[in-house]
Amino acid sequence: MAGNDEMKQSIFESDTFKGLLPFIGLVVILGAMYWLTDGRIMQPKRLRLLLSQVYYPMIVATGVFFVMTLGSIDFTEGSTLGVASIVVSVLSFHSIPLAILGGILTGAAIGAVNGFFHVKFRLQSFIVTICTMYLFRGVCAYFTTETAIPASAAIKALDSDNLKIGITVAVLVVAWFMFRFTRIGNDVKAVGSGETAAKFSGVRTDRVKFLAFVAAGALTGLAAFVNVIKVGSITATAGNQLETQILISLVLGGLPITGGAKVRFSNIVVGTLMYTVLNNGLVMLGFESATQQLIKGIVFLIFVALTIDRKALKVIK
Amino acid sequence: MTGKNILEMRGITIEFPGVKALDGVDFSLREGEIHSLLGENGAGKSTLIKCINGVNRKDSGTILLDGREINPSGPYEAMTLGISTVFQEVNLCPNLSVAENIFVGRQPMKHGRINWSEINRRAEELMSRFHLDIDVARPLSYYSTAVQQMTAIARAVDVQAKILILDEPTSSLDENEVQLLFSVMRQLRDSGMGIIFITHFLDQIYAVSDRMTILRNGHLVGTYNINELGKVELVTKMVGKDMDVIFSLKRANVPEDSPVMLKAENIGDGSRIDDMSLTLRKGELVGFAGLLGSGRTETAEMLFGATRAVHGEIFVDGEKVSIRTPFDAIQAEEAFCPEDRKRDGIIGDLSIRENIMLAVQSRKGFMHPMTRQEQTELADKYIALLGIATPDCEKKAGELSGGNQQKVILARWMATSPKVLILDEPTRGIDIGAKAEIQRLMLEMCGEGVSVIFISSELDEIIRCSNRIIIMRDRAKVAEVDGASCTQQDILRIIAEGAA
Amino acid sequence: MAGKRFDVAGLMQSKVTWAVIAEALILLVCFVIRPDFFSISYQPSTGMLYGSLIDIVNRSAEITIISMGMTLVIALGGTDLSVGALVAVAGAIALKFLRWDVLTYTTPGDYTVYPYILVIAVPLVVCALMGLFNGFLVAKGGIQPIIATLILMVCGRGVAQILTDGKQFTTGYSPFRVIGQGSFMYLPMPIIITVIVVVAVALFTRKTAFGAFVESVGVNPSASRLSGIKAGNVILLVFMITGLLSGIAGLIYSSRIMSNDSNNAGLNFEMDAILAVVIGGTNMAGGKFSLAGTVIGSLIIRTIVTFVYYFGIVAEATMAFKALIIAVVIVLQSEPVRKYFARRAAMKGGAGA
Amino acid sequence: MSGKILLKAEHIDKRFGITHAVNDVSLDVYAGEIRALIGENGSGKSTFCQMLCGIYTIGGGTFTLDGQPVNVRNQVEANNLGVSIIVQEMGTLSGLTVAENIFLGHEDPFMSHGIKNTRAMIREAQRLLDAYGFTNIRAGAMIDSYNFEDRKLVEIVKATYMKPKILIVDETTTALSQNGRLELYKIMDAVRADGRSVIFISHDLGEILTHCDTISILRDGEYIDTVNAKDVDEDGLKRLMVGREIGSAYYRTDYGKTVSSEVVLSVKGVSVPGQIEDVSFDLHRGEILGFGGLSECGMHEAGKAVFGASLDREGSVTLADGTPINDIPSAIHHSIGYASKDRDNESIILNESIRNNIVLPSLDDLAENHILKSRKLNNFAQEFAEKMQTKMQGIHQFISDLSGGNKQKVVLARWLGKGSDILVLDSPTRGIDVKVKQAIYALMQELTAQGKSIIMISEEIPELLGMSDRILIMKDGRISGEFMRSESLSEEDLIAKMV
Repeated sequence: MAGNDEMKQSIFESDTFKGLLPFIGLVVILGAMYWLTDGRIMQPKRLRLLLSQVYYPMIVATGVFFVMTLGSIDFTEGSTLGVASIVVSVLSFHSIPLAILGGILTGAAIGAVNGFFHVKFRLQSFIVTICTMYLFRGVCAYFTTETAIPASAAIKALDSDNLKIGITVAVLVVAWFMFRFTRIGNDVKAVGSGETAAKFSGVRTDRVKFLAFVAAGALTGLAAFVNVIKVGSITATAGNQLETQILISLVLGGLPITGGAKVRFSNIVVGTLMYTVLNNGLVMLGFESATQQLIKGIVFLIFVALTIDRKALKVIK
Repeated sequence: MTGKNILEMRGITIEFPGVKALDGVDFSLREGEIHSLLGENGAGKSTLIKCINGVNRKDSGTILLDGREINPSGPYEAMTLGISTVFQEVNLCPNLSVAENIFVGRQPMKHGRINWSEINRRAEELMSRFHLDIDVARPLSYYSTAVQQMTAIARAVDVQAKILILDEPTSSLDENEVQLLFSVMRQLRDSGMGIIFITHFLDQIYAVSDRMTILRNGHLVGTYNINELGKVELVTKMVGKDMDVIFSLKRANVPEDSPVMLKAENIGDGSRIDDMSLTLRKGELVGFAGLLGSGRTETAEMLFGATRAVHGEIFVDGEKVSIRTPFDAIQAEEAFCPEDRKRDGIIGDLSIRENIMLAVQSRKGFMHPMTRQEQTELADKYIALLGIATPDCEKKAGELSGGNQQKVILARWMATSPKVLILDEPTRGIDIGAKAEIQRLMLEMCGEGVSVIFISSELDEIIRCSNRIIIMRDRAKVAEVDGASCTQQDILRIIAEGAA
Repeated sequence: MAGKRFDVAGLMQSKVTWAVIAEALILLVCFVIRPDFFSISYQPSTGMLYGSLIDIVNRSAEITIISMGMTLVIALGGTDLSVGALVAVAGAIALKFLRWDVLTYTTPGDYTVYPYILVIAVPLVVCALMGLFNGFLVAKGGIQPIIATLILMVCGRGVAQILTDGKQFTTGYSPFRVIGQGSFMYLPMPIIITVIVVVAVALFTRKTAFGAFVESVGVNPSASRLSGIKAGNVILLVFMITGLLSGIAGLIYSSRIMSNDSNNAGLNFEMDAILAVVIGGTNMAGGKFSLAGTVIGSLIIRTIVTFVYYFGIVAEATMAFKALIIAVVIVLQSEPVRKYFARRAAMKGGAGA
Repeated sequence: MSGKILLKAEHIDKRFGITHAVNDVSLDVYAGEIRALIGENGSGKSTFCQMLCGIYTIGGGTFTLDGQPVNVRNQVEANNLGVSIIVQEMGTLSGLTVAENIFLGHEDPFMSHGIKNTRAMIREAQRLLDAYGFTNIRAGAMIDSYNFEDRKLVEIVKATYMKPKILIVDETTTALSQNGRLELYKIMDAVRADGRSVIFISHDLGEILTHCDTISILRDGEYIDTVNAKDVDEDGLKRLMVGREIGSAYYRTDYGKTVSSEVVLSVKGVSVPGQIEDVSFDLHRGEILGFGGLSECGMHEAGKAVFGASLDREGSVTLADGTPINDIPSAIHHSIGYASKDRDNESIILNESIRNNIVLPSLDDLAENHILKSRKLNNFAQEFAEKMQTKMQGIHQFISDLSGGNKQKVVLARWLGKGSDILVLDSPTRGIDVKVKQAIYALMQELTAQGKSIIMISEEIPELLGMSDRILIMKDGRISGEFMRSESLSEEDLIAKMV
């Protein structure tokens, strides 16, 4: 029965095609941008600029990837980044390693708050993270409204592509390894695909969920460090709308919003790259921000229409 | 045995907030008989007992003891009237001696002091009547539950009870102890005492009692002599569902000239089913047999528009209808209970009322709402008609048992008074009682002229109910056999090997 | 005796009860700190009643109106992230129609370029259509609501800016001012509009079978379809209603500032509306919804904000403070907590009996 | 038998597209025997015979008849070599007379100088028909004027009048009335008496057992076995045909098996508020312990309680060595497996691949230093999915595509893989069709034979009676009765304790 259906499915409906689509999309968008900008987007200088915008979203997206694989959602990245950046900046006057550690711990703590309320009180992650988003955005605003918080010169001096690439690649490799070669990846996917059944198969679901949120927070904290290196001082708008950007990136990368077995690790890389290229390309092409938004919306619509897994319509946990 | 009635209860009604625990129950107890009181949990046995011994006040009705009306206000008064009760949980003091327990509250006094020797002597005497040779001065907790039970009985006997009520006395006794208790009971009976005996064990009822009274949902089912009723009948009466109904179901009688109600010609969905034809006459029940995936469900779904038939024609009651969605099918007066009750049938978070009214309402369209009262009436009607076990129609449907959920879905469709009813595995995963009831309902509906398609994996129920059986295999109809004359083996063979 | 005991447990189980308790507690705290919080006075100059309570209801108008639609969307098991953007779109269109002449006249006066009816109708129609677009993506495209509406959330504000060439218009047209700043029967106009909207939505969902259909589709779409409900149409209609209501909220918002602000109008309204609905006791997973609960939820959110302003708590901390209190309310409403209290209530009731 | 091999088939093979209709079949037919050829539809028996008589070309291998190779292109050639067939479908040509049909391809004796002596032909045909006893058939009449049965009789005549060495009767009897059958049996007996042979194909096993000497069984195109009709009964044949039991015999048939007294799991005073109360029992090694009752009696919860999956559980569940089982991970770690009644939600992860469903509880065992290797997982999943004979496209197929029965097989494969010693199977055959049920029952027996213990919770009373060593009946959350396995146990006994 299943076999027959499969055969009758058009190629566009097949999982293989859908799995490839984000890659195709990335190539198409890169190609289009290359063509429209007469290759300017590939100039080393531009490319560096483009990459410099990729690092911290990609690190954040890696953490959120785990949360979304659970079928949950996290709206706190922006505010976490803001708060963690403040911590990093302040601590950077004392010691750089301490600053890094502080950032990660701050993020992890926020993630732990999310995870705790999500798990213990059985609240939807959606609601929990909206609340904490407001909360930490408020905290961030409180500290930064008067004046921007500067970071130490020492940390700004670290600004080099090599370091940022290094961190990003290290994060990706470690996360990929954990996702692919340890129980963690399997457990997270299992919870996303069917929580009760996973529980009955011996997965400690509550722990897995909690840890995923902590990981997301911790990685956002690390991203805050990268962010501080780049921007040097923290204003109230730090990390504004980051959550939406990450959500869109991951969905563009082909991550099913309901999580589960069909997630691919490549979703992170492809999605983030696609979003950044699109963003940069549109800026380079000189569109107004309004038009940029419109185009982004349309591209997003097309991708979603093509890639979405219609079988898995269900609520977000 | 045929002594006069010592206790007569007439029209006893007791209401608790929201429930009638007893509704007009008559009960009589003769001198020198053991009378079993039976019923499921919550049938009203304990309430009746508590009414006799005054724990519960009756709201109406009369209790006559030896012809005189009594109205005990509590167990103590009842005891003085000669009604003693031994409760399930023995209400004795484990730290007191056996003798003390027997006489507690009415110790024989001598010169203002308790006469211990008198107490022990009389206690020993009593116990020996029960062939129990024990040291009555020892604390009660020293002895087994059986002895404790006997002590309680002895206490009851010593107060010169005319009526002894034993509420589940045997549940914690072993086989020998039960026999001991029985012999005591018989002894007391022979001495003219009337004993009311409550137990869950059917064997024990047959072993010891003379008559039995059965209660169900607070109503009296009847009083019977012990040899009048077999075990299965007894169970049947207790649960109110006829276990025998399964064996006495009669398939619908379809007259030769009964008009064709549903006709499908060469329908197919373009992928799974190709070219399926069938006819269904008014009042006929057609069974679909076949393995899972043989196309039974797919055909049913097509007939109901749950999947769209890409070719072929469907006629309902002689008229060609275009069925593209379930909505169209409902307009054409079809109804469909899907296979996967949880996924496609019950709407768990909504109340029974809302679940039942849904199909009627969707046929009307949302701009013509039924009032709350209409909905409640509709729901209550079907709750009563189908015997859905629920306190009221506002209970969430998801909290019901499988059988009751199935009945709610059935009610949803019965409420639309369909011409054609398609039931896909309606009896799967529900217990025997409910199964029998659903089959009975199905056949009753046939009797009322509804045409039914019945899909099931249980061959015996298909054979039992169907007028005709369509056998499917590899997504096509391979045979159509007469329900009355085929056997399970025939069908199995066709399923396994294809049509001969 | 049994009945009463059940009621207590039942009430403890109900999220709406907790929402009411929370609102009452917040107001109580206000009263204790500043008894005049409750004073209402009549201001002859504006012909309106004036006071903190009036202000709370008045200022909650936009969120209350939007969250009526959001309640239905959530009852369907979805979310609508685009409402904030639609608020901006509605304002942009209204101001465009009022001030099409912006190139020739620079000072805003008491006039409108296009007939007032168009100023009101076109934004509403456009928002309803955008809602319909969301509904179409969900019902026909099979896209999860959160993603489907994310599209308009992302590009809705872009649309608003393109419509107004990225400019911010102001107007002085007095009939337009009435919507957000006028009064009727001593009450600010937004309150009147809110009441009308709430009553209309309540009547539409409860006096027809529409509410039941929404709940049914929300709980089990497949079973609903098989019961003959046209689930797709229900979804379309609900998203369209939400779009329309966002449009109304957008008109109120822009009338308050007599201007359009594509960047900030309706910012975070989607989050507030979702919170209002959830505090009001409607489950994110869909199913039973409570419009009354949603109204209270919306009031709670606004009360907190007013509280913060009123007592001069640092403005920057408003958001954090608001989040904190909402978090407490939501935690109180969470299943484990409610169960705990229900069990205690039942035990107490049992002991009493 | 006489011992002389009349027909020798060696490595006969035939493919139709991707279907391997006949797969390397070798068999010998002895002179003077009636050989039945049986198998399910599509088992290749007809194809085999039709190759022998030239209806199909031979795909591979050789037929040797009386030492002479047979490789014919059509039936006439086959007839000439002494092979004739009465086919399943209509074998007569309409538009011809009965006589013409009988002598089709063998008109030569009636030809003189290119002119057909019709009258002689009819006379000869009528003689044959009369000799066979089919006197009601007129040789000169058009074949179309006779019904299906009579035409079959004509075919019989046609196939046998010239005394073939091998007569193939392919599913002919279904078209014949009782009388016709008797005639056919007589003819078959006569062929045998003559020292020639019959290959007889039929679905009617009773007929085969009474009229055939030996029986060859084919299954899925493969040769399974040849048995003497005297040595087998219908059930035995069915088993051979389908490779598993069908019909009513799928439950256990043994009674009086003694169950080890070794307790592997003991449940003491377990209560779950509102669900079960004070449930205590012991599970013995190698035992199938059935749990029955009405749906709400608490038996399902009892299963969960054993698996540590109940919230608010009181009482204790301990293994033989005293290890307490209080939560799911410890249950799984200590070799308890659980298949839920709510298969789609609680047992399998619907939106996952078969592989990941199978490996999930065993991940810790499969990991080397916490690192998982894809190939190892694949092999593991493949092994157990195959062991359970799961019908799938591959282990990476999503489980949501499978049928209920195959989903359940995956669940069982998971616990087999985990090597669980105690299996709690809640409604294991719910919504599953007969064939898979059989497989599951067989597996349960196999597992208990290995010393594993099974708790089977079921709403189907026959299943409880058929499979359990011991049955506990629950009612209102308590255990209300216990029965040992016995033939005399009836449904009513159990029902009496349930209600």
